[in-house]
Amino acid sequence: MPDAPKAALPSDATLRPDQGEQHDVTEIHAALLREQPEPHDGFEPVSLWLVALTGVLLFWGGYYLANFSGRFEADEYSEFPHGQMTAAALPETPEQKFARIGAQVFNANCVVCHQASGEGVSGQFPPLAGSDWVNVDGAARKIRIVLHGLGGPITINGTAFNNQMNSFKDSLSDTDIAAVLTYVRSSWGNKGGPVSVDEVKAIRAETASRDAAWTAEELLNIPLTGGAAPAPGAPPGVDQLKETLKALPPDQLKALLDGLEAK
Amino acid sequence: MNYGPLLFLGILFTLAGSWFGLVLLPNQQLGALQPNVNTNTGAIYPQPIPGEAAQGREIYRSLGCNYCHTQQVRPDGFGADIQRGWGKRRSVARDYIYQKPVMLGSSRTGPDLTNIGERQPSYDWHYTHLYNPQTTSKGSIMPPHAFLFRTQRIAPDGPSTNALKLSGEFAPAPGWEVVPTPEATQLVEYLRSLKSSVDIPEAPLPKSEE
Amino acid sequence: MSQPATPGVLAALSPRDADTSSSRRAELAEIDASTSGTVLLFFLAGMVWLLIGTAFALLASYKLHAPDFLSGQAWLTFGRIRTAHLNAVIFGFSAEVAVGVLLWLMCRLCRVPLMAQSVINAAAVFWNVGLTVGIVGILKGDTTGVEYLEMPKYATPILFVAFALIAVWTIVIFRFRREQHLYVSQWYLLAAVLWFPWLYSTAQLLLVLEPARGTVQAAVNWWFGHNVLGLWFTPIGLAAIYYFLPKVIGRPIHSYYLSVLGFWTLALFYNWNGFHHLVGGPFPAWMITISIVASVMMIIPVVSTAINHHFTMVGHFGKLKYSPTLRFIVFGAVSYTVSSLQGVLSSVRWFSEVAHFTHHTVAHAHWGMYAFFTMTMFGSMYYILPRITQREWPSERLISIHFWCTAVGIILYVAPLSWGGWLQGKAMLDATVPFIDVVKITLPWLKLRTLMGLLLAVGHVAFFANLVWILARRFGPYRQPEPMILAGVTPAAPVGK
Amino acid sequence: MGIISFILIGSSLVFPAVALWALWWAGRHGQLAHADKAALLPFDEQEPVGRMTDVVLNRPKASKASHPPQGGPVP
Repeated sequence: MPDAPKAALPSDATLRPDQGEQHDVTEIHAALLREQPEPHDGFEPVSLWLVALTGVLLFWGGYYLANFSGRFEADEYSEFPHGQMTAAALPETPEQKFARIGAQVFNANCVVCHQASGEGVSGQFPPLAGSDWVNVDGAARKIRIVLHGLGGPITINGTAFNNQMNSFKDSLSDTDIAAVLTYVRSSWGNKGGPVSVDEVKAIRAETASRDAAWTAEELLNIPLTGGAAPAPGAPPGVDQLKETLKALPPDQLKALLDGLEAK
Repeated sequence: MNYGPLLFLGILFTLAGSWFGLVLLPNQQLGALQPNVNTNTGAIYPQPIPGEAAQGREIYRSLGCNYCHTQQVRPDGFGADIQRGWGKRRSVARDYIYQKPVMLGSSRTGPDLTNIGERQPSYDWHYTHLYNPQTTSKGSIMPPHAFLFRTQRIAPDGPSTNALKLSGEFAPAPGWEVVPTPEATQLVEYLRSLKSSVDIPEAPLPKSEE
Repeated sequence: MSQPATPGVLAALSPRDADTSSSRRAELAEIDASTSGTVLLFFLAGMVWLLIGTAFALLASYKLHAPDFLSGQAWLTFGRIRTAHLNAVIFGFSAEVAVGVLLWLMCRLCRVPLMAQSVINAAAVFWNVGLTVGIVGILKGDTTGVEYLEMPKYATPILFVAFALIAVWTIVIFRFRREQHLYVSQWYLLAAVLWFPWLYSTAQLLLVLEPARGTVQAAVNWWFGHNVLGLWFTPIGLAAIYYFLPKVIGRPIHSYYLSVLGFWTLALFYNWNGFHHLVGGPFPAWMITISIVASVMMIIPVVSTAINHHFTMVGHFGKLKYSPTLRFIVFGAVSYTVSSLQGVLSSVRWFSEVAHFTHHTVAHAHWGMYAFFTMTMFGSMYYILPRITQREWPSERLISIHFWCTAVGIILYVAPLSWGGWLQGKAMLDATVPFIDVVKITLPWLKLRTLMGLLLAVGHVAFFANLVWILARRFGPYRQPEPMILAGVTPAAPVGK
Repeated sequence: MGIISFILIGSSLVFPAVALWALWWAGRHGQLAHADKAALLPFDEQEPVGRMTDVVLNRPKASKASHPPQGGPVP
């Protein structure tokens, strides 16, 4: 029906014989209509660049499918051919890395109770921000709390709490613990220097046989700094470790050494 | 132009393609996965969750928790799931073989729960958090689930052992206590049963660094 | 090429044209009259579900930044209200209006009156009963827990029967078509009714009735979930655009060849897309990769369709002033292009590492289901309703309110929420940002969404009022003073020479 | 590797082959002839190519009272 437009217009006019002026308009209209493209209008060819685009996409699809499909195996979960990882880690200094680990470990393990603000939950979970247990020199007690958890009544900033904190000795490494304590001691206006990895290592070794959570009472009997008896002036770490190792029963020492060797 | 049959065939064939590739093949590859037996310890993983937790799973489903909480950990290097402590390793198909329905979740309006049982084993925390998330997570947009708890008068012989430790603005009126209903208990048992830090061959736990 | 067909099994499926010449108008009027009751039933029920779904949506959206609001009852908790919203608008509003448009277009293009309307009317009743049962079940807590298939298993068989009736009847209409030539819209419509029952039955079987093992369920879930949009709503939306756009502006579609390319590449690639929702999930790499590739391939049908739609429109933008149908349809067509290309982007790994699991996905779903599909359906209803009721739209003002509220509302819903979702994803990738701070980042965008939801609700109410009004004219004592634009389709009006 | 990729590669050959065959069949049986008619299906003598339908909004006041030209205002 290519001539449909022309055929339609007269019939349109006959529809309204009473509308003289309209007639003229329709005639002008008809003139315009003749300039409408012919029905071929509906058959523009597919443009070349679309064909090219299709080709490029198909090529890319084949390439991606062939190289990032883990050979279509059921237990191949990584799309990367053999161990190749994604983006390289951002360059960061050891200090930056230590700080990042601290924040990450805190967000992953501590916020649920102690809150991102470090303020804890009144009556339930004690605050870390401004806490009189945090803002003291030496980390000996804090390291122990993180390693084995804490149970029973404890008074913090004059408020009594009675709850149970988990042990993290299996899930956090020495670096993690040192980093997270450093993070806690340097956030929310808390005071206190960094906690070193060696300190954590020493206390972990010293308390290797312990499983139960600490009580506040027990902790208060432990000197604030260092392991068993810190040598005054000596850097925490190597000397302290020696002391600790000497104090260990022989079978535990052997187990410890085996463990270190395995690493 | 009258290609009805051609159209008909084409329509069926195209869908047959993905039905074959995205339904049949996955079923072929993953539909018969068996639990893993650890060669050293003989431990079997995964195992069906115990009864009360399984009932709790039904509560989890019926309340639509899966619309805000995922249960899948993305691999190291793709997202920060592992750094956020949501799991120690990526989730793999074997983790889910006993789940009906599988509630992977598609939105993280709240945090991932794959490993919540390990991350937060405290009953107190779970109960007070469910009762009103503001008690333990100030600023949370999770709805309170007070309808899973009962506020009752404290009996003459002292408060119930399972009464919630609520304080401040959340505490009930003096002489009253808040206790969990069986649904709340089941839901908490379920949440505490969510643990994924098990070494399996296709997704080993990372060797401890340093 | 022009050889006469030899009889055969396949050839038997394509009836020859009986009549090509006279009395097309009378025939068209007869067809419109035959579909009238059934299509009205679907439209009206769909619009009621839209209002219900909108109410649920507003409540859910508000609860997301005011969690204490109405939190005392289990059935009012976010997880259930959100699900009720989704099912009411997808399977209530969208599906029912889609069926109405599908039947009307199919009958028109096949030049066959709707036969035995009572069968389809029964299907409509079944569908609404099943849906009501299903949504009450969800609010009661009987959800299956499977996204996009939440309705409990005591409701779904009713829905399936209803849909099977609709599909069979559409195929019957197609089989007895009197028009020898097939128009693009018919391809899409036929495809939609053939694809959906397959998808729905497979998903029901492997997810609800006899669940497959472990993550296979999640695989089937997203194969279904994505294809409901891609292979059921999208084809019907595109069919409507392909019909109404040329029809309203009076110009054939730009290139028929492009529509062929667009249709077949959509059919070929769209149904492989679903697993890009599982990226990073517990699936072998190939499953994700294959879906990403298919998603990127969607550029081909989307670009072809976009060229076709927008080049048809070039030079005719002045007509937007006069036609509500054209406004909504053009808005839908543009949204289809934008949301599909955004969907391609979202499927790529580096993008979805950020956007996955965030409100970005929610925004994208509303690009597709609302800005494209719902707007297209509104446009179609503006065209169809006066023709099946024989009445003009009573209020131009309500039409304008409807258009501007929904158009502005959805743009200011989707664009900011996409951005908010992106920020949320970026923050979530940085493990040093506490999760609660990630939540706080999303709050302003969630509040804006509630506001825009209100605007959309105003639009919906305006449209519903106009719909009730036009029905009151149709079934009340009102007489259309003059046939006006409908002169051509009114049987009473003189036809032709 | 093995069976899965075999099936995938196999099916990627078989499906297009069937598609090509169907296309050839359709061509042989004249089903692709007269493609140029299809684009005009939405139109007929009353609502032909070149005329706008669905003029609802912003009609000139004068023509609201009487019949406007059926094509509506000429843009």
